[in-house]
Amino acid sequence: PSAPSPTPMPTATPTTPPKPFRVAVVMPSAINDLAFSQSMYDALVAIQNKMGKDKFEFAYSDGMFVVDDAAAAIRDYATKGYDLVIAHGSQYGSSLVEIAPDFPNTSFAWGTTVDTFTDKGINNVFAYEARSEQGGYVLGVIAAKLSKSGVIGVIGPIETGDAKLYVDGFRAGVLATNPDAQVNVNWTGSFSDVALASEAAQTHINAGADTLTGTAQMVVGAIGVAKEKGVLWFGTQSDQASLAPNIVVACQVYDWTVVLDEMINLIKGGTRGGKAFAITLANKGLTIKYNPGYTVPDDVKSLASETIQGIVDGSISVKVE
Amino acid sequence: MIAQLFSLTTLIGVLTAGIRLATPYLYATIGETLGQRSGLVNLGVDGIMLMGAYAAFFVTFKTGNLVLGLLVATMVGGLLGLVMAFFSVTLRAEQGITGIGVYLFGLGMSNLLFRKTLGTVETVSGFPPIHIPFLSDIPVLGPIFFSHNILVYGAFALVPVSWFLLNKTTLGLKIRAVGDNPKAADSLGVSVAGVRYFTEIVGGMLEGIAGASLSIALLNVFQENLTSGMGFIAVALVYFGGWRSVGALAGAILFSMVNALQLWLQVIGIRIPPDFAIMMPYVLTIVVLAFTAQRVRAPAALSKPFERGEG
Amino acid sequence: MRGIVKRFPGVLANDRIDFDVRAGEIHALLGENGAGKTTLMNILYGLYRPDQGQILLNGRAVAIHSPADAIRLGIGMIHQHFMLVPTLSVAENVALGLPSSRGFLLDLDVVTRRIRELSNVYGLRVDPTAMVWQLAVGEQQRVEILKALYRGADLLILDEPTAVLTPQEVRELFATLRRMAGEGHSLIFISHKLHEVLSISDRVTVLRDGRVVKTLPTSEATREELARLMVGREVLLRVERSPVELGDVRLSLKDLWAHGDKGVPALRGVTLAVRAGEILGIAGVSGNGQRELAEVIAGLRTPSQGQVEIDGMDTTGWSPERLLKHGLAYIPEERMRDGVVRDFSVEENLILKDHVDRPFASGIFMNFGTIASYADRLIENFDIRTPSRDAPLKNLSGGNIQKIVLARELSREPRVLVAAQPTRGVDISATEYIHQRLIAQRAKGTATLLISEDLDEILNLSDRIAVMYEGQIVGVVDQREATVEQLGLMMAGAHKV
Amino acid sequence: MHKGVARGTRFRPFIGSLFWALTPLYATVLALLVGAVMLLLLGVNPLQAYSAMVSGAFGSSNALADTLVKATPLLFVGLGICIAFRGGVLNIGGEGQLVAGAVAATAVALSLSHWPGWAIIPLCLTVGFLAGAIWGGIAGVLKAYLNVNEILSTIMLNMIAVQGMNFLLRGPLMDPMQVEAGSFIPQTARFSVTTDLPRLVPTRLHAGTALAVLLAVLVYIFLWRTTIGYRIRAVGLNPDASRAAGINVERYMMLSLILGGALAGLGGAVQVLGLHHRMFTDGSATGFTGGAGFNGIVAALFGKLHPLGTIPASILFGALIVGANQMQRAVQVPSSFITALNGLVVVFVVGSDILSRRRARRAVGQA
Ligand SMILES: Nc1ncnc2c1ncn2[C@@H]1O[C@H](COP(=O)(O)OP(=O)(O)OP(=O)(O)O)[C@@H](O)[C@H]1O
Ligand SMILES: Nc1ncnc2c1ncn2[C@@H]1O[C@H](COP(=O)(O)OP(=O)(O)OP(=O)(O)O)[C@@H](O)[C@H]1O
Ligand SMILES: [Mg+2]
Ligand SMILES: [Mg+2]
Repeated sequence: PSAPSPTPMPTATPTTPPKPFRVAVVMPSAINDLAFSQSMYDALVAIQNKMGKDKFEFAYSDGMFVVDDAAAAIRDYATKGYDLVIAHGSQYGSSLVEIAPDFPNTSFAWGTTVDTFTDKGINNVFAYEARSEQGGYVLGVIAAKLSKSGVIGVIGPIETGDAKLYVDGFRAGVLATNPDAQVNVNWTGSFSDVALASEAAQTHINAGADTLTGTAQMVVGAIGVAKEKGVLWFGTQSDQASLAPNIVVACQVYDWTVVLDEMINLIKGGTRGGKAFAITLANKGLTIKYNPGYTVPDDVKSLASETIQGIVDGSISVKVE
Repeated sequence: MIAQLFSLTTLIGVLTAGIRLATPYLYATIGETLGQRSGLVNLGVDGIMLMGAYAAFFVTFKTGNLVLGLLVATMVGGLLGLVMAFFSVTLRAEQGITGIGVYLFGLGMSNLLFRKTLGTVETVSGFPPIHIPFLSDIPVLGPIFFSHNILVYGAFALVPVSWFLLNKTTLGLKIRAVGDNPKAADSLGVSVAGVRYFTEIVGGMLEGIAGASLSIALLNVFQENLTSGMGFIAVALVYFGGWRSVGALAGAILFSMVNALQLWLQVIGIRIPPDFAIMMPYVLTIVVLAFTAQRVRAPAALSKPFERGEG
Repeated sequence: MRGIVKRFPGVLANDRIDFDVRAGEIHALLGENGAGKTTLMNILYGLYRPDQGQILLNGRAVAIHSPADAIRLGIGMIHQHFMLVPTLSVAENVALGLPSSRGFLLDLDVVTRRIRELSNVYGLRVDPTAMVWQLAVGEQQRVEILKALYRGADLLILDEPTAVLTPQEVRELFATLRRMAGEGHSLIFISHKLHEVLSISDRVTVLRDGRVVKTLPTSEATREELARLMVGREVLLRVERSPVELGDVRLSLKDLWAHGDKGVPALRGVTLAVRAGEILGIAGVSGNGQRELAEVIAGLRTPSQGQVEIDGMDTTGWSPERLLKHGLAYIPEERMRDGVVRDFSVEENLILKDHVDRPFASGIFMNFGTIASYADRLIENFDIRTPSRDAPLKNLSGGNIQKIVLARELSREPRVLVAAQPTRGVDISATEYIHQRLIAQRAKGTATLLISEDLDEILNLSDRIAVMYEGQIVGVVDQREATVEQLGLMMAGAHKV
Repeated sequence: MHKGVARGTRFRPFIGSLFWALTPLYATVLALLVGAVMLLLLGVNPLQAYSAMVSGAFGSSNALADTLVKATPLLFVGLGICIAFRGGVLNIGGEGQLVAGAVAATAVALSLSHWPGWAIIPLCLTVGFLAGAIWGGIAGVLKAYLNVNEILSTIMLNMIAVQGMNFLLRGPLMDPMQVEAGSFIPQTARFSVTTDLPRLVPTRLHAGTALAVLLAVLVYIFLWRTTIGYRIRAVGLNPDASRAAGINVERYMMLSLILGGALAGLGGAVQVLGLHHRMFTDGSATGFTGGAGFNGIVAALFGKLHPLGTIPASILFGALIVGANQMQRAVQVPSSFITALNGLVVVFVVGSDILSRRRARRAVGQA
């Protein structure tokens, strides 16, 4: 993305009165993964564009899949006086719980989880999560409607966390719409194994699937197969339409700005943590983005809108196993 | 459910996928086998594959020319092979560490370049499947064996070619001699360094092609750590194959087929935890080797730097 | 060669050596182990770079930086330690590095044919299609000679080529060498066997401690003179064997059968008995089952049939560890492979078999003080030439490495000793010393099975001599009745009449 | 003889050998210079970057502590490598062995959380040690008795360990709170504080580091002062002669893989007890190990396969990783630059080894 590059750590910033709000984020994968980490990076860029570079600065450490390196980064950013340090990975929690108490004047955020450690007497940690099962459900509904064979393939990394929520939601959406449909799930055991994701997609197609979805950065491999074989694709975390403009139907897009805006306001108001946030369909942190290159029949679109409405007003509750 | 496992669809699916998945392993394993036969261990295969994958993708993306992309990947692989050879042969550095260094360099550099030159995940249209008149249309066998792209066939053709090189040519004789007793080869005027440079550069080229086979033939994308450790499996398969091309073929096929099979097991809905399904290719590779391993000896000079006049 | 100087860590291996060879001459190079012979030849062949000095070929100064240079200049070398690739066939070893008649394709059939011709002409029995790792040491030596003959060098260096040949083979080799010399080739011949030097060479150069002691025409030399020049003192060339009272049977082999590495039976029903105080010599051309016999007794090879008994106890199938605890000592034929750890120090090699036993270890801890004084004592007793007990063994000369093996095995006060080629490649004074030790051990009551291809050694040391041919004992003769001619016939397969 | 001359001649070789002993340092500097060119291309001031690197690794007590903490698993794995490589086996299985040790220690720490620290800590460490021993031992048995090459088996066992870990952490060992909250993060509950390894100073530095250093001395004694170590080395250097000398070659090959695995497994246990206080997974081993299973090999080989040499080598590597991460934050280069730079340093340092080796040989030659 042609995003403005993040500001390097200022070495000698002239201390002009309205001090910029400074955020640091530590992320497990790359900022251009078309998935989890990119969704956070894009949100920070969007906020910076909105607030202006003089009012909002951010720094990032990506590719921090090694947890103790991430811990060092979190501690270091806190030491450097960032207003908010985001630990964008559920595996960073145990590090955060040790670091946060040492920096009572710094706010931390941990995602994706609901645990703010208040039970441990810590009150400067926010928690945030994505209710990805919600968008998953909606995409499942659309998929069930569009699939002709009634066989739908799902490709996931390991059956945990965000990926599990999404897959469970998706499956529930399919089955609620077409109880006879068959949802085949394939876990690859890795977030990054593009080749295996691609093979998983082939397997689904050979098993009769005409509609696919999947989560984690490895799915670019699966999308390639979907494109070649002309089967439909549903994405999540980021907008993946650019990869296969003809067959991507819709994507659930994460927009963390909703959550980040709220956190920033709270911090400016003196609250440093203790609150858990979620991006949901209701707060527009999760949106279903249709691919303009693919025409979804109007009846399906309206069913999807009804489903979204139902989830927002609570008449549909998405259950995960 | 079990019946589905033994259906024709599954069989065709597993075999086709096995052949397809085996492609990058074959290139990389045979490349590494060449080097090891001459006494060089290269643990940097994965890094070289990544650089090859990136180079092929970038060139193809910018020019639309697949052959050029493949060529550049080959050259980049050869160049890294040259670097490996310079450190292992000329500087006589510990090969295991050099390889890990090359791996880290390739892993980091391919991603850095990816980020600076492409920025985000893009796609290309890679080598298309070749439709062979008549053959491709045979039921069952057609889809299994004759529905692939040129690089897949290239990988399988490499098996007899490399076997021929090693066993039927004067150069192959030199390679085998240098790997087993460099002193003896040296005493007959064979250039130990020359032979090792050759195998390492050609090996690097093949590893570059292995990467390209991912990024412009099988997956048609590039992403950070695209290989996710395939290069290390390729190294393991050299040992599985007992330093022979045919063994490499057996290993690559076995590993890939079982991998394809475990995906099928999951899709069919056999009730085992996915983690255990995913383990299958790794476990089976060991088990099969345990039951079939003969007394194949590694090249005696493997990983030992050669220096004339040392006691 | 003019003013050649070569230093190794702690050793001045060649000290301003002047050495020349004439066309059509066979020039012998003599010297004790470690005198610097191999080093000098390695310099000539481009394997080592001299620190000083120059090499002149046909009067012209030449730079020999590698064997490739040497080969180009028409120099060939048969190396003391074999330069063979064990995983390749004989033909492949010969073809290695040579241009092929088919360009980049191998022409092994052509090479094989040529090898067969050469073997016939020179009487060097060897199967071109055999894998080298399956060959006995003597056969390997023949391959080395064939390699050099195949390349047809103008100047041929032979570094101890006869160490593992039978008398007949030596005779045939000498005929070959004379013919080559007659054709104008120059030959450098290294051997520790003085009678060979006297019979084959035109001139002799003697080295001692890296320096030339003397160069003289062979016609003016005598055995005693050469020995004195080499060693710097008088040398006993024959050991005295006093009669020893024979004891009980210590080692008994009953109908032993075993497979060789090729998978075919290498031992075919060997039955032998050795008594306390007796040396039983096993003569035979290498490759007739001697190696397998030694390995079966040492517990390194499982017999397919038959029994080994030591002191009346059935030890068939025992582990080497149990056997050595039981009083078996073993001097292996391939000392670098089976006898020593190259990268261990001299001291560590001396305790290879005893390091877990008192007094060298208490519990799992090793007693370095005891080990050090023990090592120093063995170094002195066995006259091992080494910079120190801590020196890496690989830097010692072949003879000294053999002394280390011998020191270790004999100091274990063995009840039964299997000694395979104990003096192969060892110089005359060390040979003399080793022979004395073996005789002394005999006097102490050890039962010794001596395997050797050196008939002089067998005749000098043994009480009885058994001849092996194709895995069988073709006859046993008393030493007093044995003659070289008779043994030679038996070694070629003729049964005792 | 003039006093000055005498002192001078004795002093100069000392300076000389010190100069050559520091070769790895010059190589590192050279690699960093290449890195500087890359930094310039990335539009970053190399001076700023590298000063951040140095202060990140050594600039404060926290920085130093992080460096040592990072070096600790490298040292555990490296010590195991010293034993295995001396025994002639190439153990590439550090990753899997770290994981095995950590998971086993985790299971014990979670199930015996009511035990007092003096009992539970040694127990967890022992269990980690044993689990690593078993994981290494599998490769050992396969090699010794089924002729399966250890490079193949250890690479495969790494993958198998990861999948086993994933299974346990998203199933039986998962934090009950995660299940309750419906967030399904694959991690265990935090262990009881009684299992925490004591901290040495108020930083992240924990007693595991001291344990690793102590072990380095023990491994040294083991390899060079005991009969078992002697046998392992003999088998590694010449299996044929060892067999002829009555050593059970298969058994000692297996033992060296078992001990190599055991030390790595202990390292894994130390990581969870000393640093993370829980086990988690991101699907790969690296998230937990930080690649110590591989970097430990590099550290051991840099340390010339000597347990004591592995100590500074591990610290050098720990510093490099910690410092480079600090640099990444300070100048905001992509983390892939750091990976590439690490690769450069490794290659340059190992390539420079020839200089010190040549030098050493010449020095002996003159003596
Ligand atoms: N590569 C080496 N490194 C160190 N020292 C060596 C090396 N090669 C030979 N030497 C030493 O140089 C000296 C001469 O060795 P050389 O092999 O030339 O002796 P030699 O006369 O051939 O003895 P032998 O009869 O035992 O073969 C010996 O002291 C030996 O230990
Ligand atoms: N320092 C020592 N510590 C322990 N045991 C020793 C030591 N020295 C010798 N021995 C034992 O004593 C035995 C005899 O040793 P030594 O080598 O001195 O005898 P030897 O040379 O055969 O005697 P001789 O020269 O009288 O024939 C050895 O087998 C060894 O086991
Ligand atoms: Mg010699
Ligand atoms: Mg000799």
